[in-house]
Amino acid sequence: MHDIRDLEKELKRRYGADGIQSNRDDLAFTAVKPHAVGDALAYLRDHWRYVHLDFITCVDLIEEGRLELVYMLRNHDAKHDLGVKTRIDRNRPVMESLHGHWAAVATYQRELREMFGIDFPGCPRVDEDFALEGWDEMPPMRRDFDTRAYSERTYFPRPGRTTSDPAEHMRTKQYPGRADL
Amino acid sequence: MTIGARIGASALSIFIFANYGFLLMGSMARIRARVQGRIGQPVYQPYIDIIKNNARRTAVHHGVMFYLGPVFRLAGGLGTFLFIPAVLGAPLFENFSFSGDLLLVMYFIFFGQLGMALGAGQSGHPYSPIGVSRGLAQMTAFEMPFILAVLALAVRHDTLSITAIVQAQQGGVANWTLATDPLAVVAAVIAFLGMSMHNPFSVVIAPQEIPIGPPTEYHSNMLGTLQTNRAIFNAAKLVLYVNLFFGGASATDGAIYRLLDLVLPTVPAGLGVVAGVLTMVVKTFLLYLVNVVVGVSFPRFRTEQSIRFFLAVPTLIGLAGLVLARF
Amino acid sequence: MTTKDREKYPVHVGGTEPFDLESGRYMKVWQGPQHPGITGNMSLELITSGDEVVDLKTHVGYLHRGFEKLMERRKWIQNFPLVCRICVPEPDFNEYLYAAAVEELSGLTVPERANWLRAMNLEMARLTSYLMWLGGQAGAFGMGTIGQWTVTMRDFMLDLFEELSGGRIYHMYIVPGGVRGDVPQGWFDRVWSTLTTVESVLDDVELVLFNNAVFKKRAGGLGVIDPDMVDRFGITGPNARAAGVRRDLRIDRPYLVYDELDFSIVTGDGLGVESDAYGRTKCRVAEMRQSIDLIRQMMDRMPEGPVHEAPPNVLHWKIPPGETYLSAECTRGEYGYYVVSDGSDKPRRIYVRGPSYTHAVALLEHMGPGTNIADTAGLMVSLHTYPPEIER
Amino acid sequence: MSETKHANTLANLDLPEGERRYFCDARPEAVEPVKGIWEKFLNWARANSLWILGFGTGCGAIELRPLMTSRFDMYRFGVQPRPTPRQSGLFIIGGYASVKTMKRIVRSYEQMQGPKFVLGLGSCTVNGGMYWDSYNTVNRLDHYIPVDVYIAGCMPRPEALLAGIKTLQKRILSGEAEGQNEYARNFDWYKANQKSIIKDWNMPDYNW
Repeated sequence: MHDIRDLEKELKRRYGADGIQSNRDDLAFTAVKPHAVGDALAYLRDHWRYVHLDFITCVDLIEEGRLELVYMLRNHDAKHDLGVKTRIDRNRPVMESLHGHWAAVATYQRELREMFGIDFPGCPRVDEDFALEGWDEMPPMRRDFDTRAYSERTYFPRPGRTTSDPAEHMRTKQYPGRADL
Repeated sequence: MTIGARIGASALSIFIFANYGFLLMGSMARIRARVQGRIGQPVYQPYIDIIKNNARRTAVHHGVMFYLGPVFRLAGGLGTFLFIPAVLGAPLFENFSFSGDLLLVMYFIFFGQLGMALGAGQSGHPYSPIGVSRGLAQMTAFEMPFILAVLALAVRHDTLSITAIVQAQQGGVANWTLATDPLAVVAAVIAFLGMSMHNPFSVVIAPQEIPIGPPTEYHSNMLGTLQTNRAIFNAAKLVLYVNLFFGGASATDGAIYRLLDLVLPTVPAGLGVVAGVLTMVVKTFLLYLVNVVVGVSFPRFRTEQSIRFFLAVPTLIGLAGLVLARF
Repeated sequence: MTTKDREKYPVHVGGTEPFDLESGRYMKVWQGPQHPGITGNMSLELITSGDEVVDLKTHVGYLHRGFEKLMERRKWIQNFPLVCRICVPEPDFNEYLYAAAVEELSGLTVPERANWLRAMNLEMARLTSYLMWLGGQAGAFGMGTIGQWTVTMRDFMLDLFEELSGGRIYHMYIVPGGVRGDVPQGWFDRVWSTLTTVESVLDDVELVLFNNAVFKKRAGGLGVIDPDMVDRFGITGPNARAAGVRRDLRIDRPYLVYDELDFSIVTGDGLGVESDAYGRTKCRVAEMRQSIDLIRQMMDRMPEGPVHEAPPNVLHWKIPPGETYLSAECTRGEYGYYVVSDGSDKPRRIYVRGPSYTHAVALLEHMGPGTNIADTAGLMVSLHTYPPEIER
Repeated sequence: MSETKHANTLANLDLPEGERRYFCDARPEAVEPVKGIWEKFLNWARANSLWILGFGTGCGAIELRPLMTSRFDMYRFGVQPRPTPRQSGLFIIGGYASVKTMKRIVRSYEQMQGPKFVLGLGSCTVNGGMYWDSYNTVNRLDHYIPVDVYIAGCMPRPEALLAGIKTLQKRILSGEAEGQNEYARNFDWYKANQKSIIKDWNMPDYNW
């Protein structure tokens, strides 16, 4: 029996989760502390049939100096998705490696290591190149990495490309004198 | 016939049948394309490919054996052809056939692949030894039914001379090996599928499962040599098969000759030779067509699968054919 | 192959190489990226012992374009030409998921007819992608004829897409608020006749493929997926259904108009096949016929009405803060978009979840050892992996 | 190898002793075409027997399949795919080239035997196209390998591909398609560009 309220109570009692926000009736998010993520995921997988790991990703909260990891789980029977979030320090990003939970976790952690610079000690092949090769800049998916500047600095941009702001173009060229633009 | 004239005649016949082999490759590519719903490349495309490959400006050196591989292959092809009488009763096309040429031909058929294996091995590319091991393993497998069929022939006609075997098959379809030893023919034709490396026995040169076998590193003029050999070798194998199992071609007999005999009061010798060549062309074309049609309609066996296949069904058929031929 | 067979092979620990390549018992072979038997542009690092693969590592990233980074610095509407580039064989799923996520976050409503057209577009994309895949699966075993036939049929489907949206490969037909335009005059009739042609070719393909002893020998018993592997490896889509797991997002969690359509889940045991490459091929061909049937149903019951709800001025379009995750059943499995908005006119974070992410890396690295080196291409194609959705 | 090397020495010296002999330590040299009718004839053969390297470097590869099938049958023009770079003479760069792929493109291109031709497919090979500001895709292909023909568009139709192949054939017939010699003459410039983006250069500078 899958009752979202019972689940919320259990998560609060066991792992100090701060509530469950339901976006849709089949999608909800909760947040726990980093050290509790592994146990919480295992608990959800074994006791609440959240057996399927959709993905692991990260959102760079640069304003708060945090990295927010999102573990999206799916319960096929209850037709419910639950996203477990946790926030880690952006300057020293270290997270517990959960490669034992699901087989694909190691791959996700390799990608996060490369794209966000999060370290997962003990994760197999975590230090190998995943998508990039010989990358020596800051992790590219960080918010403060300027991909355009890097591209123009590195890849010999062909002259002649003019990029114009479409709003400006509409205001001046297409509909001159329109107030709402 | 002096040895000089003989050499000249053989050179001429090699030239003729090499061109025939090229055109055969081109036309078969077109037939394959038709099965796939395409128009396909021009018939003369093999010529252009060979010119281009020989006109490449650079080539890579991998060692002496690497260069000798295609040479061995070409030697195998030429040797195979040189000891097969192409048209019976035509001195121009009887090449160097002698009383024991069947054994020599069967040696030459596999001589080229061994040389190729050595050359490909020295190229150092990991794909080459994979293809070589597959190729040699398969070769030993499809040798078995082929040799059994040939033994059946030798026992039946009590000779090892191709000329004599062809001679014995003259005078109508009833005398062909196809009619006298059908089981041996079946075994031999299945072996021919493997010998000519069409599907389902083409894992050696498969593009998908590890490209593309032994010739991975061969390029430029070496590849051109290999292509030339392919034309000659195909023609030689086809001629051998038609000679052994499908009545061969004769300058003084055969359907076309009879047709000429009806319309003309007396058939001149030259015209008879032309009739013999035409008979050979028709028969080889049909035989090769069977291969190609089978090839386009099957996936590939893996190496061990094809070896199991060859050592099971065709070998038993060949044994049965041998027994029938003896008793 | 089952878990028990694996025990005779060394295991990876921290990526250290357990095979002594100097011993002469093993040979390292790279299959790809420059290889005809590879899907897209990825590479497999094979360690072979004789003719048998004893270790397989997937290497991706050859197609990494940094989509998610590029989306963060483009306006919401500017991302629409971008998302479809993530998945070349069937870009429409990206278009739909991104549009649906934007609509959910911005509260934009979609007209009824637009939903039907979207679902029809997705099914046509599914059929097109399957046609491409079928050729690849047969070609991986060396049967190029099937590929020639099916890719031609795919071309006919692409003609319909082109007439509808103006693009052969990248359609950009599904936009926020509906679809970009109504169907042309007499388009449904042409779709109908094309589907008939495709069906006739499918008959030929089934005749040639499934009655073919060699194909049965090659594909049978190759890459068996046990049902208990499904959850551990996150297997979705036909790979899971062929293993007998009844999971199809179109039925479990109906999106668009799938709850009004009449169809059922295609599973391997339903077809009476094993969960190997042969069974997966059969399942996918059955799903092709199913989506042909679905397209016909939708064309019959297509309602009239507007097809597009105009969003506010898209150049200043600010999406209210929020986050959502939407998933759809694409050809290879569960395709998902996780979209985060911080209230600005650009997305804060977009994560694209492709089914090949687990199929091509974790699952393939698990199933690789023990197969014949000549079967690696067939195994990979039978999982229907597609690299760009792994690295994006 | 992050440290910069002198452009006129080959990186084989940096290889371990055992591996040096595997690779060529000579620079590529321009092969002057023989003048006259003979070269015209050879060019005719080269133009009518283009073998494509079977390397789908980008999403443009998806339009090569229709090109091989019955709708746009490229075999009619003597164009056919080859699985190994040694035997193929035409390299179709199917769209954007990420840095990781660029490394393989360079290796495959250098393994091809001359005369060899490169056909840039899609706008992303011209100026980056849709990924002009991406941190991982090159903007101008012709800074890394010589390109004979560009085909603009995203994605270019098979007809455009056929037109590009016909254009390439015209260039070959007129003797303009000398990309190999161009690469050999400006070897240092190309190498410098390649090394400026390929950070971990762990291969010889010129590997046959």
